[in-house]
Amino acid sequence: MRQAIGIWTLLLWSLCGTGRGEGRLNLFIWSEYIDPEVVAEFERQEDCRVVIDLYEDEAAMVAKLRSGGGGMYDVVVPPDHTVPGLRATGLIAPLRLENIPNLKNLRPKFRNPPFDPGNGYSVAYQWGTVGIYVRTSVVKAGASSWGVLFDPGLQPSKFALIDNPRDLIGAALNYRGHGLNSVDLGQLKEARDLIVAAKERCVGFDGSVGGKNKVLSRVADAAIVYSGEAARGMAEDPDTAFFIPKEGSQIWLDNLAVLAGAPHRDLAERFINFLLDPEIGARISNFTQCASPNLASTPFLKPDDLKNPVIYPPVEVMDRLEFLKDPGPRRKLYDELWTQIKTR
Amino acid sequence: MSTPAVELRAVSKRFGEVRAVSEVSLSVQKGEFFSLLGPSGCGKSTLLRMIAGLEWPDSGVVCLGSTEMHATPAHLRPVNTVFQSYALFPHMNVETNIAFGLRMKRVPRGVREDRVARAMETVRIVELAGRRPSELSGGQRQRVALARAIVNEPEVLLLDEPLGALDLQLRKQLQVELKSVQRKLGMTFIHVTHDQEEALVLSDRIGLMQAGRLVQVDSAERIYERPRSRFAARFLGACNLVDAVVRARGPGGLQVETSFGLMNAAAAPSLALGEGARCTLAIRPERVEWGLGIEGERGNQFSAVVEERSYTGPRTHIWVRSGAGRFQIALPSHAANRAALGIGEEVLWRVPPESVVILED
Amino acid sequence: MADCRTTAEQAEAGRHRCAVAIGAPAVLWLTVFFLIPLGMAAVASLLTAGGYGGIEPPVTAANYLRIAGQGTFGFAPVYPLILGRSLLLGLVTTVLCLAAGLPLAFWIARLPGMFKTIGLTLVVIPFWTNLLIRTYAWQILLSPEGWVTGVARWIGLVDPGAALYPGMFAVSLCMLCDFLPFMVLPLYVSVEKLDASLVEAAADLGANRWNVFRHAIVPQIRSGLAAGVTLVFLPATGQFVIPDLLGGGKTALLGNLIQQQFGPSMDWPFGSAIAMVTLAVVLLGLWVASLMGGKQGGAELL
Amino acid sequence: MKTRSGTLHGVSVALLGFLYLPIVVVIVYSFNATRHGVAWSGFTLEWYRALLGNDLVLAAVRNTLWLAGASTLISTVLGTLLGCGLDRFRPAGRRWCGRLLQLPMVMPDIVMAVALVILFSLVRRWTGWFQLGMGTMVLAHVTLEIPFVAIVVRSRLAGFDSSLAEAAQDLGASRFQVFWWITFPLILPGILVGALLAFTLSLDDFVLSFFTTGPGASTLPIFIYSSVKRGITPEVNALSAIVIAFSIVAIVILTLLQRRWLR
Repeated sequence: MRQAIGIWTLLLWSLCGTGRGEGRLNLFIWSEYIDPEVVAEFERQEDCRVVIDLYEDEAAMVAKLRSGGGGMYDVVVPPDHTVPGLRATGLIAPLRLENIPNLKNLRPKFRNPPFDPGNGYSVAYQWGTVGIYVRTSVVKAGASSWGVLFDPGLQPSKFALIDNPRDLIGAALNYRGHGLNSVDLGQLKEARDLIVAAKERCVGFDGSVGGKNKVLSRVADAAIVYSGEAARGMAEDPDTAFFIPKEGSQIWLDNLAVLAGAPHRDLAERFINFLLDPEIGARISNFTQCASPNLASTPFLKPDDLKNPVIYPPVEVMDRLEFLKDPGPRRKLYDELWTQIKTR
Repeated sequence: MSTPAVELRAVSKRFGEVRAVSEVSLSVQKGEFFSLLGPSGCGKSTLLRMIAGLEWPDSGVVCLGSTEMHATPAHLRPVNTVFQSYALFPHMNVETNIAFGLRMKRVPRGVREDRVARAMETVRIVELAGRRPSELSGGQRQRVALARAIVNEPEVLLLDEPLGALDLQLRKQLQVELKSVQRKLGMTFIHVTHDQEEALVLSDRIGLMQAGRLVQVDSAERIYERPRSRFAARFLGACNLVDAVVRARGPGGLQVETSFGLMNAAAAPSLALGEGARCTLAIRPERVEWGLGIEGERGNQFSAVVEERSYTGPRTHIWVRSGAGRFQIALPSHAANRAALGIGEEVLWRVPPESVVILED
Repeated sequence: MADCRTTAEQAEAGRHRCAVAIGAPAVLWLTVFFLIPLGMAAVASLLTAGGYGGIEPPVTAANYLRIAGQGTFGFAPVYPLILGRSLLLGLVTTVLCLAAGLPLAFWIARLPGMFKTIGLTLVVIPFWTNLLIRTYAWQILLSPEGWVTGVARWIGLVDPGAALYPGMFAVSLCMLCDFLPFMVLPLYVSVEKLDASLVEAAADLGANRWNVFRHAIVPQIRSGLAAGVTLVFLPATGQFVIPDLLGGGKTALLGNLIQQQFGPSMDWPFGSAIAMVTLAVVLLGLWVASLMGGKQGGAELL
Repeated sequence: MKTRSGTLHGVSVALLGFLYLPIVVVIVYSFNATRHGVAWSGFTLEWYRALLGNDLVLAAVRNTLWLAGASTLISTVLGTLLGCGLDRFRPAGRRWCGRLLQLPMVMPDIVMAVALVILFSLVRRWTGWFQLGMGTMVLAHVTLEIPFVAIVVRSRLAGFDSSLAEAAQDLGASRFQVFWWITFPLILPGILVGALLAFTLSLDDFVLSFFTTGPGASTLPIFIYSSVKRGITPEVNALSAIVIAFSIVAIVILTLLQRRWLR
């Protein structure tokens, strides 16, 4: 009997030990997406500890939240098209905007976005685009099409696909001249077959960071990456380049949100406000090499970055870009399609 | 008569369909060396284990001293056992092995050490104190096992075939020592064995078991000289079993007819055999007299032809045919040699009536 | 003497109660955290995925139909293919491990004294080092500039600049490397006990080498064979990490399919259905192994 | 005959080499100065230095050891008790328990992982228990480890001479004393081997941890996996080399200890 009591005590104790301590902020964020110095500064300022977990694609993030519940983390960084879903499933909490006065620093066009009217649940963090990152000495100069990945004639011998359902399917849809958000069975099948064919020759599926590193390490000569990764990679290795295919591509906006069961909601909102500070916001963008939605940060951004077309695409490129949308109930189509792509 | 050390009343035990022990009643006196003797599988070890508390009887009463103990678990009974395999604890040295029982009873350290030392002296293993059981010979292990049991000064010491695993010479030597230890300590020993000679050498009394039943309890001498059943007669040493029919009852015994001829037997008065009743006679080979010296005597005298002889050292066994029956005679070898009995020769033999035992079955 | 009988029974019952009492916490634990979850998965496999994941009512066999190939996009035999591929890869791995494990087990068993311990330890060391690390190491070995690729290029098996991974070859090679100790150890235990005189007698009787192996050796090492095959085949069939790191998304097995459903695709009911199919494969495998190895079959490794 | 055993020697040594190839390559490349890729560009200890300064790695080490320690403790206690009790169950119970123990040992870990995820999320919805994190990881690991411990202890117990327990009982030891003084010391090597096996299983596990991990509960395998996924390899090489070195030292010590115990 004594043993039984001991065991149950141990069990309860281990159940309780899930890190609900005060002065701790649980942050769930993309890998290489925040300057460690910024985090350290927040820790100093609030005398707290920031515990960071990372993900490589938003589908995995949403899946983890679904299995772990809304009490797992305090702050997450969902991209635009996932916000409605997270809201509908009650995983993210409404923001108390009075705690986030720095919201005013955001550029007007990033406030009140269509996927979250009135910033009820999310505020913009970084934005960027999706494109192809290539090793210039291998991929013919002037290549400007998704065909670098999908056309056997244009493919380099080693290329990586992105391990992200919406990004990859969207790229294939764009290549075929369809909209990013198509829910047409025929178009989706077309995209699937295109990807499955490309998959036979690719060197694997990687997240954006992984794809960038594969190009840098010459395991691949082309990969789909986000603009921020590309800009950082190009700084490291001048033999690499980034372009947004002429068929059109995706523009994305990552957001900060507080989980519905967040153990430290006040701290979470203070953290969001902190990140929206003009100077801090600039430091983040200078680190991630993504575009900043923060108007007040502009003076603090590196001037070179502001002029960099990889980070801030010129207007004519912007015209070819489209936001992903939450497909609502049709998202099961994407899920099944992705399963077929990954397992075929 | 004082209270017996152990008393069993109608104790039975079955394992599944097998009756291991049935309806055994027995009492063993204080200070007695008692042996349970029987072939393997006769239930003697089970009986011993029930006294130790390692098995529970299905029915019956087990008393130790004057207390009924059949419901007391083994560790609370004032008995200790020497196991056939010795069961020495391999992770303890000799000294800790011996001290184990005292430690369990929380005997104070000083007393404990004293008693362990004395026990080791008693069985003469003082120099082995620091060794592990794996470093001991069979005989040494046996002594340790004995010391480990007697150190607790149990009221009854149970020995389950304690010498079974040793070779003959060592066995003989240890038999002597065992007996002397028992005499020195004055402890009650209950000893299980299948070796009739060992039982005879050691025991004050012997309980003979067959198929779960206690068939005869008697002193060593009586159980040898006066077996009550064919089983008892045959199990303890060689014996001639002769079928007979009662012809007449006399004051000193019975006159019976056998295949050799008429024979007189000194029967116990209690034996209720009428004329014409069939019975079996048991005659020990070494009780048979023969040859020149008996010629003048009358009765129980027969002639026979020597069929076979075999020399076994101190004795020579001779098989003779007498009438329709075959008969075994054991002679001291020197006597047999003197007689120079050859196969095929005719001899005379005689059984004293007091040496003819009439069996109950 | 009724009280005696009850004493004996009480003692027996007491012993049994004690055994149950000390065994109970573990059995309870396995029930709560193993059996009940499996039961829940079985139930979930008959339900429907919600719009944003989750498990929702209508009871349906659609998940199993989907495994059979009937999905939203019409008939596509993706899943039967994966099931087949998993079994095939499990089988290939098992055969490779057997082919490599038998000589190694015999070799170690015949080493003299001290060397035997060393040989065994040498097999055990990879067995105890992290599987993930060993798997990842093959990425290095098989990459375009890796050692193995270098050797292959030198022999002329691959073109310069090409890699041996990702793909089926990389996955099988790594599976062999990762699972070989699981085959060698149980085999060694059996081979060690092998009655050498029987083998010699068989050879004396003029049996050729295959016949000696088939009729004199195999019957004696059956339990080791069964244990080794079970320990390799079953986990290999459900592997998730190795195809994930070395398959480049081209060699999905049942394990990857399950991960897919509980990960990005968020279709728990479908994932549960695949888990149930995997479970069925495992149970079937155990049953076959118990037939193969007689009474001691199954996973008597240690 | 000679050539045949020569071939066997050759094949076996080659196979051992094959087994060690990945281990060697990781250790060698942990000293490679190249940041991206596997081309050799000089010797460096930089990655080891980087590891020591990496808080995520240190936290992962702490988590891994904590998880392995806690789950080993619980599973060793429970598994040992079950291993001791199992042979005294009624036959039917023994048969079913045998199956219950066998299944988790051979079942692909991912099936167990997702089943646990379902359990945790359902129970959490009703009661709020089972927040993913260290607690749930311990639960999952214990579930995996119990059968291994129980089976090791049971096999050790099978070689245990029951007359020793009887002798102790006969000498006045109560049931508990028999366990504590006789049974326990004699099966202790088995328990330790079981515990070590449990500890290694926990260190080795990736799949169960991956599915049941929560905020700040990343372990070394999870760290290694996500780093490999991201293509950041030099630190992983160094980390792996350290883990391998630890494993090898542990096994050698264990082998030596076991030889002494068995004597």
